[in-house]
Amino acid sequence: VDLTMYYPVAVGGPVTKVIDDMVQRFQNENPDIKVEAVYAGNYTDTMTKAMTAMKGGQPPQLSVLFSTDLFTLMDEKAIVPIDEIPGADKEWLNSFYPAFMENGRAEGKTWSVPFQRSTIVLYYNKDAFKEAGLDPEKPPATWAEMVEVSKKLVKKDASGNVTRWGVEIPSTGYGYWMLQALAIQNGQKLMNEAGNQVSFNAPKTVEALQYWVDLAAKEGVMPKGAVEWGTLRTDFLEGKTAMMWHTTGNLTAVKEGAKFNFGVAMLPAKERRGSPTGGGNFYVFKSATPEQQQAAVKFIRWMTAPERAAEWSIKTGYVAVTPAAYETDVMKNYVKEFPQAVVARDQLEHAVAELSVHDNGRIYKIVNDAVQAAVTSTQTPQEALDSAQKQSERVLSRYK
Amino acid sequence: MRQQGHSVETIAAWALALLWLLPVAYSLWSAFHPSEYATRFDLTAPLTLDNFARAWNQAPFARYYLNTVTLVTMVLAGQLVVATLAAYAFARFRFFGRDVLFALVLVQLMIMPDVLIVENYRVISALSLLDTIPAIALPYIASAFGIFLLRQTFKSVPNELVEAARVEGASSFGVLWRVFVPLAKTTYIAFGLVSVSYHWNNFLWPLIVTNSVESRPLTVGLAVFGAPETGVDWSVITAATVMTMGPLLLAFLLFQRQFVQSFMRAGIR
Amino acid sequence: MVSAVMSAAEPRAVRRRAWLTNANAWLLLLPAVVLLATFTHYPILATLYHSFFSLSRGGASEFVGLENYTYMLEDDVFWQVLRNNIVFAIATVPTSIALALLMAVWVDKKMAGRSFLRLAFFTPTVLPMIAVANIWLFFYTPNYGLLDQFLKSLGFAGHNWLGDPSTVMSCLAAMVVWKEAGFFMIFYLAALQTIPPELKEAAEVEGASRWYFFRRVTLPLLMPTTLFISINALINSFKLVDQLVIMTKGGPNNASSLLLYYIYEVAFTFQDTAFAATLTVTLIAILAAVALTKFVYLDRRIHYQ
Amino acid sequence: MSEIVVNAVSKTWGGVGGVNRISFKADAGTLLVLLGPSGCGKSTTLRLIAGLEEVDSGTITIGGRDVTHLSPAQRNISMVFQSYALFPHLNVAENIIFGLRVRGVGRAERDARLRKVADIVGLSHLLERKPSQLSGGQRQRVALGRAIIAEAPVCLMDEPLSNLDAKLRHEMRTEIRSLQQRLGMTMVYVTHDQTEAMTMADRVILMRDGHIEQNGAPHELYNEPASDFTARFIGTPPMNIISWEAGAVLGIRPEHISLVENGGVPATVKAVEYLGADSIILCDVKGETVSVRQTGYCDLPTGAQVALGWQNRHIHLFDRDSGKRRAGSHLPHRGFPLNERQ
Amino acid sequence: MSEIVVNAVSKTWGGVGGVNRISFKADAGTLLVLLGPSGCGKSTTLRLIAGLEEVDSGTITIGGRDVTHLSPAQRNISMVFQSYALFPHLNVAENIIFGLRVRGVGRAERDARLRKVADIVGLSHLLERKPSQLSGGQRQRVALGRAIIAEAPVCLMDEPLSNLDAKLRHEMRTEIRSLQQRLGMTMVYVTHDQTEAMTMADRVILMRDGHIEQNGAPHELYNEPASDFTARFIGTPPMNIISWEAGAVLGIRPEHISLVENGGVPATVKAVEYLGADSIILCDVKGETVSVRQTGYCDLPTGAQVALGWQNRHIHLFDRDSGKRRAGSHLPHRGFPLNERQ
Ligand SMILES: Nc1ncnc2c1ncn2[C@@H]1O[C@H](COP(=O)(O)OP(=O)(O)OP(=O)(O)O)[C@@H](O)[C@H]1O
Ligand SMILES: Nc1ncnc2c1ncn2[C@@H]1O[C@H](COP(=O)(O)OP(=O)(O)OP(=O)(O)O)[C@@H](O)[C@H]1O
Ligand SMILES: [Mg+2]
Ligand SMILES: [Mg+2]
Repeated sequence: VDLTMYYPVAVGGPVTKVIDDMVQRFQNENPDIKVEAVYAGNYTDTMTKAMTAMKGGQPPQLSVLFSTDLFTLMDEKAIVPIDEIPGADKEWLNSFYPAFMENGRAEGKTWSVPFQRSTIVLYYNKDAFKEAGLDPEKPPATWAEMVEVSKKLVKKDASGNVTRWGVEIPSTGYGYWMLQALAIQNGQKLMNEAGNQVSFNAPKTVEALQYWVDLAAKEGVMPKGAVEWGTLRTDFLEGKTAMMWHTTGNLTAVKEGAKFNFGVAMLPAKERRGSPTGGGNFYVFKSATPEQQQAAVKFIRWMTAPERAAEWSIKTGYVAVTPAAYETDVMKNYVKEFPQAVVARDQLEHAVAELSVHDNGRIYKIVNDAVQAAVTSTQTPQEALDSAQKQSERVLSRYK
Repeated sequence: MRQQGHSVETIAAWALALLWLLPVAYSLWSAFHPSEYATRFDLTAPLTLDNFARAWNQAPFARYYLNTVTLVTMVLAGQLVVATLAAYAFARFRFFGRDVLFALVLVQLMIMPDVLIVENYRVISALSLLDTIPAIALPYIASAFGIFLLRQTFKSVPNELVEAARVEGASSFGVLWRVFVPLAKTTYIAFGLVSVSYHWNNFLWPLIVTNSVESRPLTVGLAVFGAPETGVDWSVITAATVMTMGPLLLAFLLFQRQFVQSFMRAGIR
Repeated sequence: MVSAVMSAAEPRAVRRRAWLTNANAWLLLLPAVVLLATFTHYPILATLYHSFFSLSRGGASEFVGLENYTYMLEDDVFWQVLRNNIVFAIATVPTSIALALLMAVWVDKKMAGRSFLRLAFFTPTVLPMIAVANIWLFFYTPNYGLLDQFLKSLGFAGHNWLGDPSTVMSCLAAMVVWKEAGFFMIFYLAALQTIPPELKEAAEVEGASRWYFFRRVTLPLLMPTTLFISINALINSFKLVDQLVIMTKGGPNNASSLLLYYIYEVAFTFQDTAFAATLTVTLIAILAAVALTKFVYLDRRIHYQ
Repeated sequence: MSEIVVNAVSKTWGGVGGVNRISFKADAGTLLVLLGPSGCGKSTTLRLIAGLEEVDSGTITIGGRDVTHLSPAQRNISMVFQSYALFPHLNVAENIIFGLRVRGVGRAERDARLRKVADIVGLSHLLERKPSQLSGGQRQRVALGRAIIAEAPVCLMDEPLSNLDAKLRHEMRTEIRSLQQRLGMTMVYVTHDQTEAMTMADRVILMRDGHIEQNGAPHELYNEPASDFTARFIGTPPMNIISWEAGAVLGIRPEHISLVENGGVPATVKAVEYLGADSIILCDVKGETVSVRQTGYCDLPTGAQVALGWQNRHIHLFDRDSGKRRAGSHLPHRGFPLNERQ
Repeated sequence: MSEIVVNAVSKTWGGVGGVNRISFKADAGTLLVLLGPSGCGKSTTLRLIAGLEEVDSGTITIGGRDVTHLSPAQRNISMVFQSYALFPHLNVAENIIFGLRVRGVGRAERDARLRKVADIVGLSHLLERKPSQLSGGQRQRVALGRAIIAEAPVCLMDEPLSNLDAKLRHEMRTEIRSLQQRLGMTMVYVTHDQTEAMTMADRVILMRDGHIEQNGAPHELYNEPASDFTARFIGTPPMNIISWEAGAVLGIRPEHISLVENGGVPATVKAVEYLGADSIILCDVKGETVSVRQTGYCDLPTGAQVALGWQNRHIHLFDRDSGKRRAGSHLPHRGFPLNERQ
């Protein structure tokens, strides 16, 4: 059986090599199944590719896509529920962290299986903390603390130009994700269960965005303008910022690249701690033949088995998707010497399902634009989010 | 007085030229030095091919090269044949509907396939060609620019030459093959250069119609490879960048005189 | 009487020859016609057709009249993108033309290192936009990018060039000017070389200065070339979007997005082909307007000569 | 064997231009010149013979065979074009054997014929050169070579010398003429240069506005011009045409006028052109300009008063309206026409 | 006032081409022709006078003022180029007043002068046209107009007629000559056409390989050529040059040879060229070709045996090696040279 799988990469490190390697091993163990794993860019690109290929009549049989693209894929009638495919039993489906399964369930069915899942964590430079006279073991736990600590971490050169920022929250690519994190912390959910209702201009959302904007505009601890998701890690590794919010999926890459001591912490709280989950799930496409669907499930099971989940987590930093993975020896050893690795998992208890609505790509774009409009001071947070709400409602009106 | 004006201009010209070369120079610098020198300039920095090796190993560049070369060859060969025949018809035949047809050809000069990505995607998919190299090539095979250029050239061939060939017994096709084609050599070269560099560099359309490594050309491969999300290090990205533009750049450096001249002589205007 | 003689004297041989000519010509044109029809004319018509339908997620399409157009007119992003594109055209077209002219004049002269200069100016045009975008992306990277490093060494503050809506457009425009100017230089160079040197000498005998000659003779004589280049540059500015994919994805907040890129997004990321068709119709209309201006203007020019 | 007969041939473009029912015959082995001012239809006639244009009506035969509707390739002719029509991408040898190659003549024969022809036209040492590396005269020879290698009995030439300078033109016309005679070709030669026509032709056809004005041997055209048009067209400087009594004009050639001591027509010198062997004196005679050719240097100043004389047998008379030569011309009945008018 | 003196001027490009220490003088108000074969340095000389090239050595004065190192604009000259150098984007009027505009001459004066000049060159009705809409002769007139409106006392012309057809050329040369005389300009006129030189010049300078071969009035060059080069360059057909006794060649013009009944040099007719007024008989005399001009039609067949005669006073003698005319020429001591050699 031949399978084609598209997958995205959104973090640093030789991720394609890891996947290729795992696929190779799977094929060695299952000589009757051939998997062609195609790296297709970031999440959006991969979704674009998969959709386009489907419209063009040559869809892949399975893909790793945003867990949140569920509604879109369902609307497109692109996928089949995993639990309807022979080989996907209840027991297996229940072995995953429930927080990760949230995004994969709808209409009483399980449509996808978590794979490269993450939460947002706070990376901080311990050496910088020391240098600023802060306790490197006490990362900020609240919004207020984060501002306070950041202010101390900002470093300027003789002519008053900033050489190190306090904190950076990326606003390109995944701005909606960061906004959601802030909103959760502020006690606001961004959408309903049915994925056809959003609350972007709720006062608490606006407040959350205002806080973010103020980090640059008022407090001067973050650079003005859009902060680039892709290069932020490099900024952090180069010491241009003392703290960053980023996906835990980057953990291994940061670990490899850091020439200083760094810590990983849960995101700070306002009303509560919190982070949306994030990342990609496995989907199986409807157009695949029954044999292919079964082979796909076989492959997914293999990929998410505890040993592989542990390996995957160690090699990237993504959260291993089953509790069982953390019980494996490799993982235990790894955590022992690198405790940062479990922060994201621990944060799961505060985690909330990621923003997932119909026409997800468009809504993400609308929110991202609003975030960027706000951080670049093109619009006030209120204006930006009002407009985002208006546009989103227009898009979502079709799904009510 | 006159002399001085000259030297001021010479200096200005040189300054601009150096500025113009700076990006390329920089990319070479960073590709050939270890990554810690990507942002630091130090003449004693050690040279290395390591970045190339890493880029080469991290993505199937060999395959991308093969794809791009295949693509460029396919496009050029197709364009030359199609444009030659069409240009010959336009330049030398009086036939029913000629002017209307020519106007319809010119439409493509303004509204190129690059703009019609949405519908062309449907067409290609209707032809079941998605994710193949012919899919990238097909919309460009009939090149209005090529037809236009060759028609101009063919029209400038003195009628006497055609008549001489006819008196000597050449058929219609003989005239095309023995007179027009050899005489349009410069135009063919110029057009070939434009076409090769255009399709070597083309991006958006190949990005849309290709999904797999088997059909992806270099540019798409590079974009996928160098996406900032992956945070691949600068030196490796520039190495990949240099690899992508290398053959073209090298060919241009070697043949720049011919390149520029055939451009000018073909009177692309 | 005369016509009677003519038609009688127009034997079958003549008519047969005319028929043969037609058949031959059409045969020669067949491949081009088929390909052009398939990939240019049919798509243009299909775009127009599809812009009157709405395509729901499930794949069913339904006639909606002008609804897509109303939606477009109400779409803030569309207006922003259109505005961006016009700004982009205004920022790149005149600058690259002026630079191209300057370069051509320099390179046309017997200047020290002439072929090196020519090489330097022309090199960017042979490079893939994707590669160029990668290189320039690094230039503009805040803090450790080349531009910021340079500014910092002069004591200026760094700037988030591509992250700031007020600078992102200029940055992209600068890059495009860098890439395109050398290409246009070649056309100017070719045109300059067709100006007979006697004109220069005649003007010299009459006492004209170099500047006077340039202004009153060279520039007017280059007008057709300038027109040609302007049209090309204008069209380019509407179809050149590769850099966005690499550098900004149209951001921040669509500040750098261009019409074609928006079409790409709508069609392939949002999978809304009906709306994409509507946007494409707008783009085609713009290009057609440019073309029309060109032909009307060119026709007049031909009468001059 | 290879005589050319053009019979009542017409060819126009939408009723304008071209030629109108022309008929003539070129005897086998002779050189026929088509002469006339620009636009009179010389090239059209030649191209009709070559088959490069289709006749509207009439017939053309070559060597007795009706070729009216045959293609150029089938007519068994060769042709030399005004600008030589050499293929710039081929060298001299390839240019010459172009037709043989097209017709699939074998390599050995091609080479043999090339060697012979290159010898005839004197290009044996230049066979490798491209046309752009040749002088005008050499190019002309290549074109000739290409025309004669076909061994076609008929050779057509359209102003083959007009791109050459005076000296070379003079040389080449001798060469072409002797080649034509040596090879016994039937040649139709187009020119607008009356000197060329006079010096080369066995027979000259003078054309005007698509019809034939006069058809005769060179000295016939010179000595008995059928019309004032012919009279003015043939001879340098052209014949003086002076208005005379009602309904007629009088023509007299500059070389037949002399300055006389007594008697003669009084005239004023307007200018003198010194040509070395002769001088041309432009005189004003009652408001009309009369040119007089005189041997040697003439130092008459502008404004000098002179008297002009000539012999009656040199006088031509033409009808004023039709321009036709008056029958039994040579002005019999009145002694000294201009004198008498005074 | 505006005489031009060129004194020992040299100009080469890396030692090749150009001119080598040439000196001559053009008197004010006269027309001086620079004549010579292609590449002999005519244009170079003219451009040196115009200041478009810088001299290597020597001096140039115009109207007594040393202009050797002045720019073209400062020399107060006007110039007509071979290709006319009209500005294609300007209409006739703008082309003509180009120089006035550059020099900031006021509108009223400009218009007045334009009107006058347009009248002189006969372009008043074409002032709005672009050069591309003009015929060759009209373009030529625009170039002339542009040259004379400057009212510069010196006008330089580089082969201004070579792009025109024969008839127009003939008209234009009369026109230019009369204009020059009317306006009293000093004119230096470059041509390679000896007819043009002979008919127009007050004085002809014949150049060869960068030096002056002969400087004299037209009839001097014709009647007393200083070398066999001059002898052959001036006159059509050119002078016959026949090898004679050791160290010398003998020259005799075709018009000075006649066919004689008895005595004379025996010769064989190779070809006859009929020119209407005259015929040129090409004869073979012991392997050398001698052309003979005869009045009227000559019907001698090829191969006919004739005898050639001439008068001693028409004979020129040149040194075989240097080509220089032998002092006291005209061959005094021996009666009938060719005869004697038999
Ligand atoms: N293809 C054509 N279409 C329309 N008119 C034509 C064409 N060819 C020739 N003519 C017209 O026919 C007339 C005769 O043209 P032709 O070329 O035979 O003249 P010509 O005697 O060769 O003149 P020239 O000495 O200038 O070559 C001219 O008035 C010309 O305009
Ligand atoms: N700019 C130059 N550089 C090098 N050599 C030159 C240049 N201009 C002229 N020459 C050489 O100087 C010689 C004289 O050239 P010039 O143009 O004066 O000849 P000419 O008598 O005008 O010839 P023609 O009748 O062909 O115009 C030629 O051998 C030419 O090659
Ligand atoms: Mg003709
Ligand atoms: Mg010259």
